[in-house]
Amino acid sequence: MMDALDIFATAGLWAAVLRIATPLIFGTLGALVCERAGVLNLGIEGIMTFGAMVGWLTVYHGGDLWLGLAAAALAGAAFGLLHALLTVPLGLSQHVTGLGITLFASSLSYYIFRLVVPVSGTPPTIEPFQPLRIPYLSDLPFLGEAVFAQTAPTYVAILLAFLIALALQKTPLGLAVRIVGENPHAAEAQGIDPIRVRIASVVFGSALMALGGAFLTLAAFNSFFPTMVQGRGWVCIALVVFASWRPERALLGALLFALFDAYQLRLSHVVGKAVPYQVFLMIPYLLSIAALLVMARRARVPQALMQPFRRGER
Amino acid sequence: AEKLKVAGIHASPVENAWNSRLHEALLAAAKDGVIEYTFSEGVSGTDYPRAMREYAEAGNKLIVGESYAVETEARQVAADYPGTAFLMGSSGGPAGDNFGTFGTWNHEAAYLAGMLAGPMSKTGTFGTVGAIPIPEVNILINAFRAGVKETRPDAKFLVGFIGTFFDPPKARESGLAQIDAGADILFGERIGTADAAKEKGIKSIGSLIDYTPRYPETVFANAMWYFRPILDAAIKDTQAGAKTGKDYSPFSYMKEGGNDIVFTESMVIADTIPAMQAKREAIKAGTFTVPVDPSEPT
Amino acid sequence: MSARALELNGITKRFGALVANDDVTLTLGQGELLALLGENGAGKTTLMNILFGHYTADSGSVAAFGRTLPPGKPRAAIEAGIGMVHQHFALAANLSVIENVIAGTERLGALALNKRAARVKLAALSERFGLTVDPDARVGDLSVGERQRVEILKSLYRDARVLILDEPTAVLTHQEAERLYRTLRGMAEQGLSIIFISHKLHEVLAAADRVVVLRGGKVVAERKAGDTNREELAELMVGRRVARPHRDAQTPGAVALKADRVSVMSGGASLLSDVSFEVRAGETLGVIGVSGNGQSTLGRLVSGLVSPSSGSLDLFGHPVAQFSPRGFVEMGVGRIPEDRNADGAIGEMTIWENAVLERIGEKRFSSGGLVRRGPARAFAAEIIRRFDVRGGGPDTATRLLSGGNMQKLILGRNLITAPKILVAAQPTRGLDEGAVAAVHAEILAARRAGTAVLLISEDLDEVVALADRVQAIVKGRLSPPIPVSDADPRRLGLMMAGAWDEAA
Amino acid sequence: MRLERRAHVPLSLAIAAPIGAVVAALILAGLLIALAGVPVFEAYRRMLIGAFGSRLSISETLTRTTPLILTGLAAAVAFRSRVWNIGAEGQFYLGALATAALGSKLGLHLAPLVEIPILMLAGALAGALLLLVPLGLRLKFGVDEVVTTLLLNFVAVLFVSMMIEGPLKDPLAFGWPQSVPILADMALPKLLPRSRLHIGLLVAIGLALVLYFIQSRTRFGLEARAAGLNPQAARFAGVPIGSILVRVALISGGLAGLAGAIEVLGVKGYVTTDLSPGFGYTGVVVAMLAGLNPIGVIVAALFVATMFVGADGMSRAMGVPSFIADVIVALSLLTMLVALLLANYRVRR
Ligand SMILES: Nc1ncnc2c1ncn2[C@@H]1O[C@H](COP(=O)(O)OP(=O)(O)OP(=O)(O)O)[C@@H](O)[C@H]1O
Ligand SMILES: Nc1ncnc2c1ncn2[C@@H]1O[C@H](COP(=O)(O)OP(=O)(O)OP(=O)(O)O)[C@@H](O)[C@H]1O
Ligand SMILES: [Mg+2]
Ligand SMILES: [Mg+2]
Repeated sequence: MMDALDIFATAGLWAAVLRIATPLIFGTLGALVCERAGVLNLGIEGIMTFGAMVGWLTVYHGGDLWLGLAAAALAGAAFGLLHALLTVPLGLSQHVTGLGITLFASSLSYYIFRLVVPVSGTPPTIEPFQPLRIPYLSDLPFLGEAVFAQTAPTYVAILLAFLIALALQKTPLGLAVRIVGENPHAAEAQGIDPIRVRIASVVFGSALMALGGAFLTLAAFNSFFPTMVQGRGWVCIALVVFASWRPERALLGALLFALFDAYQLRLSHVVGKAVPYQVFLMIPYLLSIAALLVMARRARVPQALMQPFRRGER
Repeated sequence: AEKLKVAGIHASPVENAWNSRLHEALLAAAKDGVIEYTFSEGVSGTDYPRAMREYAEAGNKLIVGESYAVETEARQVAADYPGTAFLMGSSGGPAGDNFGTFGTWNHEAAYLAGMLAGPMSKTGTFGTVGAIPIPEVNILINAFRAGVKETRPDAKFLVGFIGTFFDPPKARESGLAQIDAGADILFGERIGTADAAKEKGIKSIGSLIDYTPRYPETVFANAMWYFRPILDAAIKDTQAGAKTGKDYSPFSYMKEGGNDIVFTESMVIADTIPAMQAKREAIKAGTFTVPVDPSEPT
Repeated sequence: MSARALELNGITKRFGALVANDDVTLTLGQGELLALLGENGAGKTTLMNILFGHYTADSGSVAAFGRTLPPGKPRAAIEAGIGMVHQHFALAANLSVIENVIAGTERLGALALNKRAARVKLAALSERFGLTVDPDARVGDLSVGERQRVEILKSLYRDARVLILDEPTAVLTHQEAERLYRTLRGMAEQGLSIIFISHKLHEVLAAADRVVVLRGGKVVAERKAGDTNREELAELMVGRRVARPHRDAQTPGAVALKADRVSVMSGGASLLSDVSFEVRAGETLGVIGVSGNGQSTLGRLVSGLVSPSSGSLDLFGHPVAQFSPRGFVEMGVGRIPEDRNADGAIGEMTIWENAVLERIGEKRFSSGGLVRRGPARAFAAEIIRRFDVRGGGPDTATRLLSGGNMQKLILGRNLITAPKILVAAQPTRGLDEGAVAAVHAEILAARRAGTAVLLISEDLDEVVALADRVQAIVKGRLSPPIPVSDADPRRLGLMMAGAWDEAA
Repeated sequence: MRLERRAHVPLSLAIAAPIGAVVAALILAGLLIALAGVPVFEAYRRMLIGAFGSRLSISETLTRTTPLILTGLAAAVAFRSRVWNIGAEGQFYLGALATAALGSKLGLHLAPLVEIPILMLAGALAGALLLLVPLGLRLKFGVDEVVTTLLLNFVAVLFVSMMIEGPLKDPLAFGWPQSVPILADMALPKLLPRSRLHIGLLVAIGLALVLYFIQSRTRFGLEARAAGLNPQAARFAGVPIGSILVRVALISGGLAGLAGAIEVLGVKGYVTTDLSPGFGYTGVVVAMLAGLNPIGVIVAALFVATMFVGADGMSRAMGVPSFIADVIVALSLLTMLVALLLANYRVRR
């Protein structure tokens, strides 16, 4: 039998980490993009659920897996648009609207799923994404199995983290998003329309969230069922904070969280129940709160987060 | 005879393996013209007692479901509606005249599956993924282990509990974790386990339902559980006006047709089949009793 | 006349029932330096916001260099060569200078920001107009003057040919202001057309080519800077000759308020250092200073909101042990906060609630934890009557009051109880001349009744009119007092610049 | 398009807006019901029956209303002072756990008349303490409480899970993760025999009235409102913001904790991790629907409970997926938010 430390030497652990992290990476990046533009999107849990449902349904009805992802992204974008319209031009309180969107999107996805998929004895399944073998890399001794035996969306998620980090720092659009999140009045004075930028960011971010959900039904598993997102959306909200609103750190945070989860699953085989598994699951939340504590002092929070911008009002 | 009005209340969606066994048996009974069946699913603990009361008030004579999460309240409801029979999957015992219970006893089939599995493993390590360490789950896993031990005395076992009844991705992750830890045969008390086995190209065993059609290359045996005998017994008692406040679990026994093994001959080691079949007959004949061990496997 | 840079035609803008701009027509010639004048609330900022596209006018049109601008599109204004420096800075504190400058200047679809080229251009502009600032500094770390420069650079960077500055000197020292006007002059000579807004008439007369006066949203006059004077402009702004009341000589009584070497620290920064002063009953001490030098902190200190980190503050000869707003109110300190919207009143609450909030602990307004609404309403009604608060009764939401009336409410709730000490911070900020006269009369009446008044104000005329003695606050330090009879503009200017010895 | 705040909201609009919102939500949900191939009006009729058609349904609706009033009040009280307590769910669970632990055979063993109030207080205290953490972080370090209260929900539920699988696990529950049960005589008296309806409902309604009185008549109510509306001005006026907000948090967290306590004492008897079908989150919905008014909270809680129980019954009767109940509540919230905005603002161009 191995001991608690040997677990880290198994390639399976690291493969699991990447797999568990993927929906979190998508979701966290999505929430992060919204928040960098100044909009808190607590609709994430519902949007992920809806994405999981739509993505799965598309494939179940004969669609290609990539089409399933696209459909999920589109559905996420639609809910993002709803959240954005309510919170940006109308300026409704972001957290309450977000909770409403979560309630709405998740109950609606269960409802639609039940209407469209007839009740059957066992959950209907689809053929999910298979691990994508990358020439040479996948044949590497340890790394091949640990890192390069993932499904395509996992690679996409990791790539996205870096792309979004680059885009935020290095492109005019990214700068526009940041300035809107810091001070929409400053943005407006520079000829940037804060309302449009916010709406676009929320729509884009929500599409990413939905991709995170779709990963659950199209890659991590092969069927949809109610409550399957299991609070992952809230974890993402925590991770954004933990990452101090930086995409590359969001990636790191998601991986760290996944490591806790994957390790915890394996640890129980080794040491039994010495440490309650709940402790591991709590750590990411507590770490995020601790991170907030440090962050609040440094004022790295997007300054206009949760502040509605109404044109011509002061 | 007049059709009996029966309601099913499923705490999980009816896709959940366990619920699907009840659901299918009830649907079949309805198709046979014995009962009239209505149901609701995904009923949370908070809503469950209300659903029971509603169905009782709507004139259902037999209400089938599960009281695991609402043992106290469910018995209270039954006491409030003496004219309705309740047949509940439960870890506790029956109560009053009208609160009957049953356990999910497919441990006999699991024992047989274990016998087939024993020699198939290269590593000698067997994983099991369970929901929560409650007696029914424990009995099942322990019976499987006992079956393995019979053909593979040096076997090592891993066990994972996912802490919930329906979270296939989590069951899958747990299965993968066990494979990482050396298991090359998985006993999947929970749906999702076989997905892990399939992904890693090892073999697995299903429980409750027949997983082989879904995972033809992976699942070589299933410890089937059939609800129909229990249901039929309860229907008979209800129609006869007899006391239904009793334990219907014995109708899960193999000799009653309540559980059995289903396996794919081409996937197992041929020499092991005769011994297993002999054991099966012994169980049916009552000459061999599969040990019932409700303690938490470690 | 030179070619037209801007033409505003028949601009009308309403906010609810209020007409902020009423059929305003205005032109700006190329290379011209135009001053826009008007009392607070005259609609100057609104007009500029319409011009820049922040607000959409209800009617009227804006044309730049002969081309009509689409309404409500700042981007179009920017593209037409208009740059605006806002009354309240529009900067993102967490971004760097260069990021603030180049945001929105490049195509949003572009794949990369061209920071290197931007840096070169910014350096050239800084050089040419003498506006130096570190392009990589975080804006939040800059001083007010530096932020002002960033604001101007933002416009210049976009090749603005028309520059609008809304009260650019409000936060600058006299020297900084003079430097700014020199820069603006230079810019105008290089062909830029400039509109600036200011309340400081001497600046206007010195810097502008032409002056346009707005009153009640209408253009009421237009003058060449050389053809007018302060008195005329003041009268044009208010619409009538306003006589401010005069202070009578009076012998002060005992020391009511005394600060002895008080320092206030916050987050490692020293906001006040070694501040000493005293105010006697029946006397007014004026504290002048440019904003950002600690006036706010001083006001907050004597309002019981912040406590000293060293030194002591005596009220009626006893050092204050516990600094709390209610404690100060109970000891008879009336407090007029400088920012009436932020500190003075809660818009969503009724007038009576605002009237009694700071003394809700008194027996007459609450007992046993319950609010006594009757007496509270009566108190509010009394304030409304005696201080002529117009626009509603005790149960009206306070936000519905105009700024001046809100100020009267705040003044009233302090003066109606005959305070022994009155702390008045910028008491007439945001008031029209009529209201200013009324407030001055009330403050003088309180002094006459034996109240010790601490007047903190940026308005030199106000200080000269009300105070017996004057001290200046500069970088958190207080100058020695001088009698107001010795205060002439030059001397006050030197004091405010920190040159106390020269002023003495 | 621009929104401009109305100086006065006409009474007719103030009444019409919420009604319009509910109607709009029902119409939208009607489309979804129609998708299920079910006659919409019949479905709504069934929903009404499901909620009010029998002694059972009325008692069930009111049973469901009880915790929602309390969590609704918890949100309303906090939101009115701009304390964004999204953590009622976690506070609910801690309240429930404290009550179950102290009320069980491991606990106090006092006379029921003495112990039941103590148990309620203990539940309230547990909830209150949980909210004090994020509030303290906000007051001391300026950490925004929206995210911290949200995150603490998960910590709280995991903690409860840990306890009921650990030291507080019921040894007689056949391995099921549930807490030790309260002693039988600690159960709250029923309001109706043969039903789940218990006197907790009266406690909740009573507290709503008390809270209404506190908010509208007391000095604390006035100061708490001032602190919420404009903390800076309130501080200038000498309102001790810190201690006021601490008291607000104690009340808010306490109410949410009490909701958990009452659910244990009145209905369930022990704690599981599915004790609450999102009562804490739904409390936010209730509070918003009520416009943060305590009396309104009673009505809004009744409305939400009606929708849940009614739609649940309707789904059984008509074969519409039961998830429609949540859909209707969510739609009501969203339409209500918009309606309230439109009542307070005027749309211009
Ligand atoms: N967004 C707005 N909503 C409602 N009223 C407004 C708005 N903006 C300005 N006002 C009102 O319009 C009037 C003109 O305001 P404006 O800011 O243009 O005055 P101003 O001349 O710039 O004054 P100041 O010298 O104080 O800057 C004021 O009464 C002001 O309260
Ligand atoms: N909490 C603080 N921490 C650090 N610096 C501060 C703090 N508060 C104020 N300052 C700085 O200290 C100086 C004096 O502040 P204070 O607010 O008293 O000045 P002021 O004259 O009222 O200025 P203003 O009119 O701009 O508010 C300013 O430069 C201000 O930016
Ligand atoms: Mg202005
Ligand atoms: Mg200040």
